[in-house]
Amino acid sequence: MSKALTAAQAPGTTPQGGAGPRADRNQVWRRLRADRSAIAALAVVALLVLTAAAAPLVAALEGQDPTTYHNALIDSATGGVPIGPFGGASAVHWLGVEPGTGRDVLARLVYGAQISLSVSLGATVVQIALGVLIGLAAGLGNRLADTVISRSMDLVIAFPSLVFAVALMAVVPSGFPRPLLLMLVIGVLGWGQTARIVRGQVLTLRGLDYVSAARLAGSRRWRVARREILPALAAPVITYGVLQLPLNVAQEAGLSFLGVGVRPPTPSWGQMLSSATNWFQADPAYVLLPAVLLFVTVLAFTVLGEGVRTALDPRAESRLRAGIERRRKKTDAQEVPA
Amino acid sequence: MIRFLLRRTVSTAAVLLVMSAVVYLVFYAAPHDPAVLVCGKGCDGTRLAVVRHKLGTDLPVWEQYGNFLRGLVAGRTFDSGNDVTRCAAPCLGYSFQTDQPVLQMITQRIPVDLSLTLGAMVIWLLLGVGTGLLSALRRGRLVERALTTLTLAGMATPVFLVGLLVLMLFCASLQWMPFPTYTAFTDDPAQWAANLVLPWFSLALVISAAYARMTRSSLLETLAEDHIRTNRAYGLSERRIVLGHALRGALVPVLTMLAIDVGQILGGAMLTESVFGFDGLGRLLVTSVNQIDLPVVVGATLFAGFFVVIANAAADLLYALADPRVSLA
Amino acid sequence: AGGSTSSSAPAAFDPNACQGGTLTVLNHRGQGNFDPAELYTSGGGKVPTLVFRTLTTRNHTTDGPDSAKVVPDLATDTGEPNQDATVWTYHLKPGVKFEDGTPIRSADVKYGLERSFAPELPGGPPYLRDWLVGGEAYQGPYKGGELASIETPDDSTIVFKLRKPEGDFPFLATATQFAPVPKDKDTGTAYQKHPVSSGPYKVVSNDGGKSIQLDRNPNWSRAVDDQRLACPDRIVVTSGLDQSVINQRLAAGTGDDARAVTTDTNVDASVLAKLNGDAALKKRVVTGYFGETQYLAFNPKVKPFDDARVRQAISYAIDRESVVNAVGGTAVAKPATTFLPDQPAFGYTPYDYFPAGQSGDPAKAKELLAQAGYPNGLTITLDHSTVTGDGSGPEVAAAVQQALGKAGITVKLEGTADDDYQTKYQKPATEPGLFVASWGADWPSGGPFLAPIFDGRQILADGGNYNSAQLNDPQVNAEIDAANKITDPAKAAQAWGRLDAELGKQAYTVPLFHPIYKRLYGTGVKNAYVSQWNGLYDLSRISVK
Amino acid sequence: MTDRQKLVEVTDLRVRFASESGPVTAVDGLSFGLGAGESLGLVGESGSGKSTVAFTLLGLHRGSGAEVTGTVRVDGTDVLAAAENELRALRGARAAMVFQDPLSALDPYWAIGEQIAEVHRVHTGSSRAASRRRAVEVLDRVGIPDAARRAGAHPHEFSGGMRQRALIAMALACSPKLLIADEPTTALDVTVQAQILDLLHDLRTEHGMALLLVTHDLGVVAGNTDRVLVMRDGRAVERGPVAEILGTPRELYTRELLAAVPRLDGPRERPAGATGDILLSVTDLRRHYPAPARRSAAPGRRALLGGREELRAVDGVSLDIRRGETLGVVGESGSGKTTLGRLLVRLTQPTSGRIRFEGTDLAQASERRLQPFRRDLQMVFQDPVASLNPRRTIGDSIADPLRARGGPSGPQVRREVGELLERVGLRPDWYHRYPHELSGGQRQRVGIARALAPRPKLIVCDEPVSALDVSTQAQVVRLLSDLQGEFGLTLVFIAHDLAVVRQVSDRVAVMRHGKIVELGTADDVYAAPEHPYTRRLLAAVPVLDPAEADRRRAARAELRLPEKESALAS
Ligand SMILES: Nc1ncnc2c1ncn2[C@@H]1O[C@H](COP(=O)(O)OP(=O)(O)OP(=O)(O)O)[C@@H](O)[C@H]1O
Ligand SMILES: Nc1ncnc2c1ncn2[C@@H]1O[C@H](COP(=O)(O)OP(=O)(O)OP(=O)(O)O)[C@@H](O)[C@H]1O
Ligand SMILES: [Mg+2]
Ligand SMILES: [Mg+2]
Repeated sequence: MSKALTAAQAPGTTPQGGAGPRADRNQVWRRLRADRSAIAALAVVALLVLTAAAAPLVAALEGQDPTTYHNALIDSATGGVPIGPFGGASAVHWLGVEPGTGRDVLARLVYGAQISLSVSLGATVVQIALGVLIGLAAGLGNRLADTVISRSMDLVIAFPSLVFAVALMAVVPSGFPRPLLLMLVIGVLGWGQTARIVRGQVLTLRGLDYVSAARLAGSRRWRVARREILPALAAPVITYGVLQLPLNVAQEAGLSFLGVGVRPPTPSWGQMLSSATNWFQADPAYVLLPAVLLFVTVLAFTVLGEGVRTALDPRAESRLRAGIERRRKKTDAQEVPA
Repeated sequence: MIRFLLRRTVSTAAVLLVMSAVVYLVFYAAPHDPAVLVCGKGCDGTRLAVVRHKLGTDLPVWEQYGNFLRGLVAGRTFDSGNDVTRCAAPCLGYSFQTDQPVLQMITQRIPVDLSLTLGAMVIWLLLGVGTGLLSALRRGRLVERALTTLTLAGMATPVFLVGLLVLMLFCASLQWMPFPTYTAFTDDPAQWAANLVLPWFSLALVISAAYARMTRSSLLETLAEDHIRTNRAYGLSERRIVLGHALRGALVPVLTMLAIDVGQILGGAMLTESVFGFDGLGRLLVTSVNQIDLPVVVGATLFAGFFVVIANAAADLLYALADPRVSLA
Repeated sequence: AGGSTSSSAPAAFDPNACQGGTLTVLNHRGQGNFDPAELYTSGGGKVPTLVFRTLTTRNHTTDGPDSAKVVPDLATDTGEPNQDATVWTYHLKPGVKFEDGTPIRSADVKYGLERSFAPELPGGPPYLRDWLVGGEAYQGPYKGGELASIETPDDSTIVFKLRKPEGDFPFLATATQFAPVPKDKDTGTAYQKHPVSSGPYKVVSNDGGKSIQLDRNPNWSRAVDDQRLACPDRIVVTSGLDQSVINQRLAAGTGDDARAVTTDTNVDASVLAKLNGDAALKKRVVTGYFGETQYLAFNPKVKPFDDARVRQAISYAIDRESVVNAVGGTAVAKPATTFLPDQPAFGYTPYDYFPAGQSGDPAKAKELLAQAGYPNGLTITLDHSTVTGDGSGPEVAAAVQQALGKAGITVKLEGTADDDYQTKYQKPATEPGLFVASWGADWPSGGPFLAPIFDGRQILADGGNYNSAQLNDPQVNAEIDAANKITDPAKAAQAWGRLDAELGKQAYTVPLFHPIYKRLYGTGVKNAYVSQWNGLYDLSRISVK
Repeated sequence: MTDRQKLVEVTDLRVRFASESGPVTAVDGLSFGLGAGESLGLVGESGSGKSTVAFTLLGLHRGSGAEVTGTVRVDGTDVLAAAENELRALRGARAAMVFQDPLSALDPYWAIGEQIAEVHRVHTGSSRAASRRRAVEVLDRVGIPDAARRAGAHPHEFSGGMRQRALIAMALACSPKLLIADEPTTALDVTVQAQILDLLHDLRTEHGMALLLVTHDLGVVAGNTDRVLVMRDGRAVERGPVAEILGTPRELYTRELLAAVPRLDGPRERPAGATGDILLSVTDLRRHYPAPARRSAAPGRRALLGGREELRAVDGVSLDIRRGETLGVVGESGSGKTTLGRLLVRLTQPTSGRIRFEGTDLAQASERRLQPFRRDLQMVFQDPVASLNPRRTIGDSIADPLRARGGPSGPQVRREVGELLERVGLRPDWYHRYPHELSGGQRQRVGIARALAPRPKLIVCDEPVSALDVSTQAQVVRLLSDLQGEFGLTLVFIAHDLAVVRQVSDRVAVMRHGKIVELGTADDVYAAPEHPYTRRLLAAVPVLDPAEADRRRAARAELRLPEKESALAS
């Protein structure tokens, strides 16, 4: 794979290629702090997470809960459209009520954030954990193991996961908590891409001298993986994970649309969005609210992800200024997925 | 090259084999009995047994799977009352719930997904790569911001929502165009395109953001390469450097992503198809999963997987073509 | 055949000048299998009745209460019963032909019926197997030879011998199983791709029931069919469309959509909201009723539903307003307290034994629960389907959950994908204790509404069971038998109404609502009036010219 | 200004970069000039600001956030003030630059001829065909055989030397007045380096180009420049005619620099060959790789079947290593030195052959069976940066073998590591330092300490000094030989620098194409090389005496003539 090049490299250069830049936490944090948009995004994410965590508080502040029906607030004759402008928004129901039921929209949004964020975060964690473990196994295992695992990556990537999720939902006993199930299903069906990235990285890292040195030192394989390889994976994995997150939010929505999302009366953004599809014209506010929230979430995570990636990689911005830059060593191991 | 193709064929076959087995297992494990549904009201035990036999669900799962595999290589015959249906060699099975050979059901739907994918691909590439290019080179300009926001909004909004939104906007409210109904390209190319414009855009909008980001980071990476420095040192204009030298290298990773996306959408864009009422593989898959029409589920899953695997192989091939350093091994 | 001058039909409609054009049907669900043996439709179906003529049919020609009546179709009358209604004789009209011009004989009708017994062609209604002598064991013409209890003494006469008296036989004879099938054209399961038409249209293409194209059958004429007008030259059925899209397309009515209708999608809020301000649009909405009840079903074999007080408590606690709102409001659903639909043909007898008012009576419910030994409330599971918009889905379940919660009943919801859900509750072994169900009329009569649900002899152990209470009360069974004997629909209706009112006291079900059909049709559609049989405008009478 | 204006005039140049740890002054008040046709060598240790100067001459610092003051005038263009298009007209046309790394400096996606033609077309506006002809012409001029055909090849199909030639051809395309070469040969091995330098020399004498040669290798400037400017910390330390600077340097710094350069005729660290029993013996050792998957080493290797052929990195090596000796391994890049080294310590599994270590055959041993031998066989890696985990403290890395050995407790390990650090000349309390806090030489010492930690019997040193400055290089070499005496080590010393190998080795093996072409005592091999390849290697070593350099160049020209073809292809 990677071969130490003969040419002299000046001391003091940052290590490149698979080794990645040193991810010194303080340094990363400092760079991140300098990135104003990333900080703003971080603030938004924090706000979202806080709001979700404090959902009961927010609802209590408004004096509402997400499940009580308010039949008086909707017009039954016209299909259950909230009475009043902007989805029936009022001093009592700040963001209006849900068409068809009259449940409080704000309460449902904040409670929904709990589900949507935890499912997508959890699923991302599952994806990353599985992806890293499996990718490591493929990258460090022998030829046979690598082949078998790589093919299963193909398999997982090739599977029409949404439908498979639908089928899987039917198999799992009903007592199983739904959000956890959603998290697992999205996670278990989505590790392929991460594993592929990790495998490529591991193959590069494996050839690095310091990994060889650890082997020479007599360290066992697992120890080598843990101490030498795993830390170097942090940057690409964190970066990828942050980018994966919004996709998982959308996945949850897709599953709701297909009827296998969270169970009623539990709200989630996906559930709200999929039930909102019939209310475009009659009650645009009901569509707009979760959509905007989802957009803000995705935007925040995307910007944050971009920021983290830049912060983890000191070259990213300075490399733009391609003018004077030290000769870089490139490990020529850009993995072609086989 | 030949070796590459051979190896790929073998591994594709293996992947698909495992895939079909997994589908059989999952559906077998699920607590449902399609026979009861097919049989309808007031179905007694003996009738149910006959229906089960007809559906082939009376056999143990490995036998069902074995029959399926045998059918793939040797073809099968199905008893349909007073008729015997012969399903020739690559026999993906027979859907008794719709009384159609699975292969035929699938091949009928492929043009839909093909049309959907190809058009959408062109748009998302233009939109995504264009946005990425702008955001790498003209960061902060108005156009760039607008496009980036648009693609991000697209990514943040589930496709079923985007689809319905454009339908309501362009077809219902503004009435700029009729509601799309799928018309085969061979019937009327103009109609085909007109009907597909909205699905194309909805799908493309949802996907472009990823391309924008990929293009951007890849372009920045390439622009930092030493050979770009050479270009600068030799007095080439920035335009020439970007379009002539940087973009090509930058698009190589985009290619891999493209392959997976194209493969996946070819295998069925179920949400988009649902919203626009197009009968593609995705809808076939959803319907058959809901109806527990196992032969169709297996067949459609296999095709979906097949497209991804093939697209991946194609990507590697293109990769080798695009990058002179890479040779197929 | 003059048709009625219904309020919703434009005054200028002239049946003699209505022919031509293409009618588009925009649907959500697919038509499904198009084999007359496998279809399960009421009154000959909406689309099938265009292709299959049956011995009798629903009255197509009017929209009043008369439209819930049976009229002869291929036969000369609605059937001649013997004394105790166990033998029914029909004569075919002269001059009726298949699409290929061959005359329709009584043997073709018999063969069509025999096919429906073949397990290879499942899906049809169960009545024939139950009613005809030897029906339960007969395996269809492919394996079982002929069925002796259907006799064809000559080419135009057909005689049915029943095991027991069935006054409703003329109603059953509207089912597509009574459509003639020429034996030499039968291709088994493949027949559905091109069934031989006896009606005004023939099948030109049929993609697994998803999109169907029907063209005029040259061998059909109004001279031998007084029920159908068959105005359009062509009918195209497109299904698989999103329901809100269907409504938007019909409302916008651009291009071909002007000449479009839907047979399965109610108007939604976006249309309802516009109706008051838009008279032209309002005119294009028709309202009808199909005999159908959405209800909560109890399985008394499961605790605590064995206790009538618990069932009653739940009946008291129910909030019908929330349920109705959840399915689309008062425009499309009417709160129900009786199991029988609120139409005279069914024998509707009003009652409300556990008055819950508009939004439930939690106090009374709590009281009953306390009596039953649950002073602190209890936790139960409610099963429902995961399909939204069809009345058994999560939105109804959640509304029930919310209402029962007020009475101290904690409801856990258990959603199952639609088909799995049906499989689950239709099998006594897997039947949940409480679930959302619905029952629709096979024909407008109390018999097919009450018997499958309460007749102890119709408990089916292997699946397809609808007697969810698994009630096997000899007295109820006897009353069902007695009512079945009555051949006068009016008298029969009274008997069924009585039975329903009696059964209601047991609280084996909690009726939730009766659906209302509110359908939009395109601007270019004429003569769209509603039948009380199936609550919908009749495709065989509509004109697009 | 005088009437005869200088081609390059730099006055009081100052370049400052903003970096995370405050501003860095890379160039600090430098002034120099260069007349038409003259040549100037810019030398100095790494980080002294040489490249920065070279880049500023073409205005390439623009957009990098550098703060530049002073004046830079190149062929009448005020580089610091010129407009973008004015600069573009200068770059490549009148002043061209040759970069250090020939692989990455060329666009991998474009055919080489096309890249050169593009530059020509951009500056001359000639037709496509004319530019292409010019490209072939200059490729031919720099000695690419069959240039017309090879112009269509992509960079990866060229060997390193050929790529460097292609870059020079690109520079020649518009017949510039000034050629700036920034370390044009660092990435190449000696034989190719000599060829390139000879080529530059020829071009200069033929075309009268001015040459600015940037390098840290003093030997390189000797034969190729008229004058030398020695830099340190962005300032000029000393300047003057090349013979003067290299012969009689005035400044201490320059003298140190010169003293550290290993010489073929310098003193040997190990005067007498040590003898002992055979410690490690390999027989017919082979390591094949399944074809060059991505980079085919030689042109035309992309066969239809995707390269069925194998790459024989080590192709039948038999060798005995005696206890206590130092075996030097030399050879050009890609000849299989590293692979052989990794085979010896069994980091790589041989395709076939035997590796007997103290009587046990380790060739096909499993990782578990190897475990007890691991501590005996150690390796010092070529690249001090890549061989240390940037995320772990150096103490941790050194402690690894101690911990794996089991037994010693935490404080004990700590103490042992401290001793080792001290032994290699580092401070024992640096245990908690991270690699990035050390200089290159220090890192290499850490690598040596780690190799020493388990008290091995054999250490394979894979180019342990080629990444280092000459001065650091000398320190490390001395350290190794000290340690060898102290611990009774056996060393395998891999390098492409013949002078260094000669300095430290008892015996020397010369490798080429995976085989050992010559093996003998250091004295024999250097004094009386038998194999023609060894002779060529020796002839290519740059020398510090300009006169001698000229002589050697002439000798090389003769030696090369009959072998021109094959040398280029390698
Ligand atoms: N883009 C940059 N940003 C920050 N500092 C830089 C940049 N480029 C160079 N430097 C710093 O300027 C100093 C001089 O660098 P330069 O590349 O000119 O050295 P050099 O003499 O060419 O060294 P080498 O022999 O290693 O190539 C170094 O300290 C380096 O770290
Ligand atoms: N893991 C590998 N896979 C494929 N080819 C390899 C591998 N390692 C080395 N090679 C190839 O084997 C040949 C010998 O490589 P090696 O690194 O041993 O050479 P070297 O003499 O050490 O060269 P250098 O002086 O550049 O370090 C080269 O052509 C190299 O590309
Ligand atoms: Mg430099
Ligand atoms: Mg090497």
